[in-house]
Amino acid sequence: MLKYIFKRFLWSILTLWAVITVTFMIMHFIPGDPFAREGTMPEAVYKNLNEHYHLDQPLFIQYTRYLTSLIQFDFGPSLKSNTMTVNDFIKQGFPVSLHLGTQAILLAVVLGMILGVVAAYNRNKWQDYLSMILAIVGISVPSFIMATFLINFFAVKWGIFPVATWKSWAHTVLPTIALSMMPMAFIARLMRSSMLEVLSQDYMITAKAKGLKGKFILIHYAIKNAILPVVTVLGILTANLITGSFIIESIFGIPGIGELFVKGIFNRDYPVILGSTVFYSMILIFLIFIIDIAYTWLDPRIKVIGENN
Amino acid sequence: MESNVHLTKDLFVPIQDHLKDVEKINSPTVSFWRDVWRRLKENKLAMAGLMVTLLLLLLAAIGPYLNGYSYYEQDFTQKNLTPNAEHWFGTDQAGRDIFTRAWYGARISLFIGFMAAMIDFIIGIFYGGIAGLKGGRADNVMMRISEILYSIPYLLMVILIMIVLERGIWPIIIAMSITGWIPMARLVRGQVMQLKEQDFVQAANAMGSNTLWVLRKHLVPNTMGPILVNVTLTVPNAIFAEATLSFLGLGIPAPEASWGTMVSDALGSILIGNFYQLAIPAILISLTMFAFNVLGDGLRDALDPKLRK
Amino acid sequence: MKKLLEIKDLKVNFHTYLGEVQAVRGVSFHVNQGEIVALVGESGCGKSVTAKSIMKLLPTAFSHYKSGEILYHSMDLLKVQEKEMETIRGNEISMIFQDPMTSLNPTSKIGEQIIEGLMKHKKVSKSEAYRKAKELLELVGIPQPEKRMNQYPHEFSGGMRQRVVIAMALVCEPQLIIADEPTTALDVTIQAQILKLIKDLQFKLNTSVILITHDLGVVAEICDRVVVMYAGEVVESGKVEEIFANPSHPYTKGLMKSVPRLDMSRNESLYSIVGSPPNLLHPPNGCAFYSRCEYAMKVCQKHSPNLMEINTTQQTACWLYHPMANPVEKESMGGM
Amino acid sequence: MYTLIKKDEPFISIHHLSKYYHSGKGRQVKAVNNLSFDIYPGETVGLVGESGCGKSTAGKTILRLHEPTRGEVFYKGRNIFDLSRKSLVGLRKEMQIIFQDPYSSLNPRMTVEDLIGEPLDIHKTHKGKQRKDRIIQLLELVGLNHDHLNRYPHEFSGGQRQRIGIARALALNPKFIVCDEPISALDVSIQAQIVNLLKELQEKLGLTYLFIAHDLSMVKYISDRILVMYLGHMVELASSEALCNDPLHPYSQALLSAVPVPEPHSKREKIELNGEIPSPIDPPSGCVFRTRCKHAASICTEKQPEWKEVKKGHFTACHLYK
Amino acid sequence: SFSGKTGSTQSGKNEGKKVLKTNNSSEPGTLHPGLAEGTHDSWVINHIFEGLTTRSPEGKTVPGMAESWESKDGITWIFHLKDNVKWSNGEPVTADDFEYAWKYVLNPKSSSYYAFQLYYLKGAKEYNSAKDNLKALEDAVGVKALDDKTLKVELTSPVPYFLELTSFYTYYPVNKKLAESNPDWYKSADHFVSNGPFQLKEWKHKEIIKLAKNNYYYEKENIHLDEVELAIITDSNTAWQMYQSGEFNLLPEKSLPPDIIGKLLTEKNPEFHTGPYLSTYYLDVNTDVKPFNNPKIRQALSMAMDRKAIVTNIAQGGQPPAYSFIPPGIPDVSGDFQGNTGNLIKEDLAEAKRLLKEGLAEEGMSKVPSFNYLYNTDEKHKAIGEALQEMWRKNLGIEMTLENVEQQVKLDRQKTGDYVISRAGWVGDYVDPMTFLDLFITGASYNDPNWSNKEYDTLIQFAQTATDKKERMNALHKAEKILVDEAPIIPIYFYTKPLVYKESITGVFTLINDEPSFKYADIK
Ligand SMILES: Nc1ncnc2c1ncn2[C@@H]1O[C@H](COP(=O)(O)OP(=O)(O)OP(=O)(O)O)[C@@H](O)[C@H]1O
Ligand SMILES: Nc1ncnc2c1ncn2[C@@H]1O[C@H](COP(=O)(O)OP(=O)(O)OP(=O)(O)O)[C@@H](O)[C@H]1O
Ligand SMILES: [Mg+2]
Ligand SMILES: [Mg+2]
Repeated sequence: MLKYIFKRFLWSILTLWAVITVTFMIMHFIPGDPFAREGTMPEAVYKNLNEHYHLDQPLFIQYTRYLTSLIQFDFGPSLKSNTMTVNDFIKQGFPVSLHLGTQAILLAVVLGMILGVVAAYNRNKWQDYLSMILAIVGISVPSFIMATFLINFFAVKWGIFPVATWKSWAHTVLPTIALSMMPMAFIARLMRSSMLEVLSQDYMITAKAKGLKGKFILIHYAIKNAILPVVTVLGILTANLITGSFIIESIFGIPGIGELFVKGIFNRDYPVILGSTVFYSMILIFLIFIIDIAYTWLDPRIKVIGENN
Repeated sequence: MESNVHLTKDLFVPIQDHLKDVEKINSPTVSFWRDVWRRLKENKLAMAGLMVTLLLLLLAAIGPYLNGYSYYEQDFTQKNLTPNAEHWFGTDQAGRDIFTRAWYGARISLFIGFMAAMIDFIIGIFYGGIAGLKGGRADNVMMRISEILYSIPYLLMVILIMIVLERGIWPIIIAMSITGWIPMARLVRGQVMQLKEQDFVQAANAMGSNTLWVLRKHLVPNTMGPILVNVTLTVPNAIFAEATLSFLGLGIPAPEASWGTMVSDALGSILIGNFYQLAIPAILISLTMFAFNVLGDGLRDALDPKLRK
Repeated sequence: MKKLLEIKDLKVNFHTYLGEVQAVRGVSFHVNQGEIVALVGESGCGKSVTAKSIMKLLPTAFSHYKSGEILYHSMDLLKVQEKEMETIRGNEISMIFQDPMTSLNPTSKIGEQIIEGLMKHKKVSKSEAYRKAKELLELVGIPQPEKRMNQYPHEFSGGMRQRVVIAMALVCEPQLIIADEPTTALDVTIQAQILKLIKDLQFKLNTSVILITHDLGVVAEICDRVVVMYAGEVVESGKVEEIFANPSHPYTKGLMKSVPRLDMSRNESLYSIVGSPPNLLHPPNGCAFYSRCEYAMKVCQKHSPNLMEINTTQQTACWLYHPMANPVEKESMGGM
Repeated sequence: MYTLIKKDEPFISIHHLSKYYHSGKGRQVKAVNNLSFDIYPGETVGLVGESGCGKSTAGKTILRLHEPTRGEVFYKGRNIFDLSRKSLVGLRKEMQIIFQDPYSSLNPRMTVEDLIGEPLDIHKTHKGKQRKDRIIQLLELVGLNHDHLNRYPHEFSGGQRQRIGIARALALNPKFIVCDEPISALDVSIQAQIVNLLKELQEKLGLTYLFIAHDLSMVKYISDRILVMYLGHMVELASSEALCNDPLHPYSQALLSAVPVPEPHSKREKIELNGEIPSPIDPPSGCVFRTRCKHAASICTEKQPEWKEVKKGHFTACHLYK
Repeated sequence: SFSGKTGSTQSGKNEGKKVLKTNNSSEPGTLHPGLAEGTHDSWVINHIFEGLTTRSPEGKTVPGMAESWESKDGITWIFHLKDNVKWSNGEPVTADDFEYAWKYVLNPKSSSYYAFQLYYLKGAKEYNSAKDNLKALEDAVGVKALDDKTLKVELTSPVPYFLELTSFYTYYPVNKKLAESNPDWYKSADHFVSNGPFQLKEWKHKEIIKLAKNNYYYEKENIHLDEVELAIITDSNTAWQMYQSGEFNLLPEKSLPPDIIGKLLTEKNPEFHTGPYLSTYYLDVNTDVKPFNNPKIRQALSMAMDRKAIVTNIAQGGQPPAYSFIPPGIPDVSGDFQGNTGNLIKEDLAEAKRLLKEGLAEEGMSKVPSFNYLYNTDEKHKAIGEALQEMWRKNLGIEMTLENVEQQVKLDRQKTGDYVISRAGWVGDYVDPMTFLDLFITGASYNDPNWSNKEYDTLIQFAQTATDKKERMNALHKAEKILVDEAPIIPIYFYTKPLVYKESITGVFTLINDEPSFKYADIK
């Protein structure tokens, strides 16, 4: 087990390194200068800025410099803020995104599973169609449209929830809904197909043949087994949700980290781009690891966790 | 069972030559795809999806010519008209006919969708096919590479690529394919790994076939089913992703319109009551997503080997 | 002997996208108390469907009982409500499935799977149930039952799992066990162990068993009576000795002769039945075996034969045994 | 053709063949261990053993569908594992295989014509009309006809499919065919069709078979000699008469007695085997069968029994026989 | 429900407090006046700091921290600070604080963007570009505290608008004692000290900035607001919806969707206010690209568009169409500079066609080849681009494609001349035509069209040093005419400064080149 964790850790480091390298290269390849401004900018000022952020140095030096500071968990300064470093951005924004993302993923999992189970249990009946229509609507509407609609009706027209910002729990409701639609729909569909798969298994008939009650079979046999594929996708879904969504956060004025890399790119704020990417990858890798462990715990068949798929 | 049929002695005469027809198959021959089609036809929702898809394709082809307006011509005296007899879907802020623009946009959106799916498909088949077929170390290395790419936030990759490539329809398609092929490759790999162990592939080996032959004759045709499903689901995802890019201002260059740019242009229109300007492209996107998704789901069910036999 | 179960003219159809599959087309047979009845026939002839019908385990969405009665202690199970059926399943009638690899819940411990039924039906305490489960596992020959109960199915070999499944079926001491090809997935040496086990249990507990198989060797070894099915119908039934000594239906006969015996010489040619069974989507009007039968007569093509008594215990559905049939035919057949 | 080969010279000679699979975590599945035997022209060698004992692996490795871990297989005096890719392709024409599962061994997307035509296409031996004629000829050989050319595998019954598989294997006029449990997936009434067909073809075409099965009665019926395997090891090899009437190895004895005979209440004495088959990942030390063997002694734990000829043409590996 | 409560705070009075709630759109990069570099920084900074001078609601430069000043030659200046000016922690504002702040900006290690705003000072540029010998160069910079209340400033040459510059944020003072003891003082609200009408109370990053009235401010009796809240909502649709639901009571232009501005303007909404803005929306034409090197072609383009249509249908903020380059609001010798200029451009289709034909003939071409129109990604810029594309296509038969890039890329490409026609905009740094016209002297770094005209250069040079106001303005008018006639740039419209606030709010004023100020605002 320890050896396995160590191996996984090494591989994670390698992945991170590759991610950094790829991002670093592309990032410096894109046109645009972080310090370009309208109007006159004297050479001296421009030089001072570049020097200050070490952008005047050869790319390779910048690269190694970045890697060294990263080892000390220092994501570097932001080129656009004299106040906050990338670490600060993450430290302040992540709890918010984490809160929102966790709520969204919980909502998505609970609703998605219910829809999926209902649909599978009533295959080809109206409940199935209704659930799947709901699920498909969920993934059919782009999140920015969904968010605009939610605000327009629930906040502006009917005044049930506040429009935006991040103050009280009521403020989290609309963004949570907007954010969870897509994963909810995804989970619902996944759950449906995996339920159908499980329902067709022999052990379901065995259970029935034992005279067990329908509800008992549903929980102990069907859901318990059907949940496994859902768990496998949970890692990447959660990573995506808790690292924030640019669109949702900017529409709802939420101070999370979702906008970090998008804004970072638009501003050519190199350390922010790299920092948020590395952070995302770290979260992703970590979560996938957690999920793997959870999986071995949920599915007794996967005893040896030494094997990667 | 006939207990009171009229039996006569002459019925009890032995016949012999009927045995030579014993290997005859009477039912008409059904190829795999015809079988799938028959099953698909049973699925009302999927058929509705297919109909909508075809209708969308048809309108994309002829829609822009139907009412005599062009997608780019502006007429400020006719701006922000609600749907009427002249302008069936109304006009936009610049007085352009939304009906014409919507179907012109359909072309672009659908083109992007299909092309992205196509590219994912081609790369996915090759990458996944080779990884699955070679197995062992090559597979390991290839999967690790895809894992690394997958650890980079999708949006980051897309935006970076978009910026490097400047604007246009192809850059969008390429940007979306840059990591879009990975799920496809994984799917193909899984399928190939499974098929590789099948006896008919081993039989082909025993006949002395080479890798290319196995790939062409056995692996590709047999992975087509799940791949087709995946393609059906990739098309709407690409359309969707394009809409997101438009929201970030990285969509198709004006005045060409895609549904994505139409939606993002009209996001503000909801505020001044021109609801239809947002609703029309939003509904078209959702409808497409919906149609493709139910069609994909239907195909998946129709292709499900468990329901066959 | 008392009839424990009697099936009368059972017809079961499946709705498929291709049309109605007539899986079971008028099956009648009975099981006496304490008797092992073999249900034999080739793949797809409706053995499992018949068995599942008794337990009412067919998927309700696309199967339906066209006609018939399943009398258990003279109660028609087809008319019993699902709620009541739950008290019969696993308790009075239980089932052993064909594939030990897939008929256990992979994410539940073996022990739990065994006691679930017991706790539901017999209202015993958990510790009591565990004690009973332990006893049973010992009975079916699983060493270290205490340790084994805490393991998951994947930690068991195929033979072990089949024993677990048998233990599960026995846990409520049912009156009737339906064993659907319990040994097909197992090796001969393991099969021998399992068969012995079933025989012993039936002997000890006086349970009735319906044993589904297509291995005539298995039938000969442990069964009392045989019901031969072909294309959704019963074509012959009788005592084991009778059927093996004197098969009456051409299909049964062919079946008997197509199996090589260990004492057979290499130069003897094997008998083989030509062709393959009919498609149950469009079953033929006449005798289902007509197209493969050497003795076919005109009547066979048009009319389906009823079961006819050959003697008090043996019945067959073949026109050759109709009084109008030429007795010479029968003779030549016997001599084959 | 086959008359050129001398009857008493081995047609295929297998020497110390072993095949281990890697199964993650550096573990090995010892599927086949030290297999050595000869196959003579025109004969049928039966290979029996319980599920997972390495029968298929042996069969496939002999055809070099798998690369062996150790050992050689000589065909026409040459070790087939030394052959170049090119000469291997040539070899494929002469050695073929028929699979157990008639469902998975035929590509469901191909018509019968393409299925049987596949070997012809790969080796480009027949084209156009010639190809079609050859396919029809093969179909008729296995009791099917040209009506079936354009049909797909799923339209056929198991027995018919298996015959398509046989026709495909015969397409290139092979001399040697590995039959990997060609009948186990079939119904009893259909099994005889296939066995009869195989026997008939052997006579007609002078084929040599390695016939794998776990049904001893069928193996005995079709084989000249029988090789019994247990957990990757050879345990006994003898003529089928000798093996069935006078099995030497305790495992063979148990196996024989476990075969159910279709004779009601036969008073045959059964040798009961206890326990389960051990895993080929860590097989028992010494004699692999000792964990289930009544006669197991301390030597069985310590030493692997030697492969020896106990009677003329009757080999076994057991410490009971000195 | 929740929003019901927020709805009740519409008037902006919270528990009797007067709170102005508005949106700053994006997180300030800094609140250090010397490091600030844009409106998202300066809007806040302008309310919490004050320079030597400040500007009255009428736009006049009036005493701020300084009580009086004198300069004989326009090169050396002496400022006398007011007695009662204090930092928000009660310490007095001293001349040292100014000297320290300005030198901090110029220190190359501070890497301040706007350091060049101080280049008028003697020795400033040298210090800012230095690599070593920093101490000596620092001492040589022309700013010195003579005593606590007297500041001496030396310039390189007389600058007519220098006094106005001292009200600009780069010239704001910084509390030296604090800054030296705590270099991170400006990074959070905890230790933040300022000298303006308000002080920083709370700074929740990317969420909200709260200002409170500064009780040490010398004019505190005229400051009526208790608090100012500047939220950070990027999306203007959202911001508007929050305004509607009462979560904001004032919104500047940036937080208003263009469609909303148009709507409010046309319905004459009483909450809607607009005024002139010292800024022009125009196009850069790359004069190095054939056939746009030919002035006739450029003129044709300029004549063949409908500026009114663009303004009323797209810009929608009541902007005046620009028929000249310099926006209104700059005083001339008498009257308004733009008013005196009048229309330099006449939209005339026939003439445009003629000019195009001639121009093409001169260049030996038969048709304008298809080219790209470059703009930075924005809904409005896009709509204007589309309109121009249509107008030129219809009127002149010119094929143009639109290319949108991000601001950073657009600027870069304009600098390197990698464009044909590009949209541009310029906000005057100070209220003088020069801030617009000196952009286009030969070789100037913001001369993106890369246009060069000797006469123009001479006129500007003359105006830069002319002391006679009349002659100077004359020269500037002439120069503007040359610029517009030659059309390396094509003006489209003059910006306005739309603003909405609830009717309960009074006293908000907007300077012509600045964001709205609520220094004197009040809530009824
Ligand atoms: N769920 C189902 N849907 C449709 N048809 C079915 C279903 N289950 C069984 N059938 C059909 O009913 C017929 C009888 O099937 P059944 O499973 O009873 O056969 P069997 O005798 O048990 O065969 P085997 O020996 O292969 O188990 C078959 O033709 C089969 O195709
Ligand atoms: N590709 C493989 N990788 C790893 N292990 C394998 C592989 N193929 C077979 N094995 C293992 O090798 C052993 C022998 O397998 P093989 O298929 O040869 O057995 P068999 O005797 O043919 O069994 P059956 O009667 O079930 O066909 C088994 O334990 C099996 O699990
Ligand atoms: Mg069955
Ligand atoms: Mg095998």
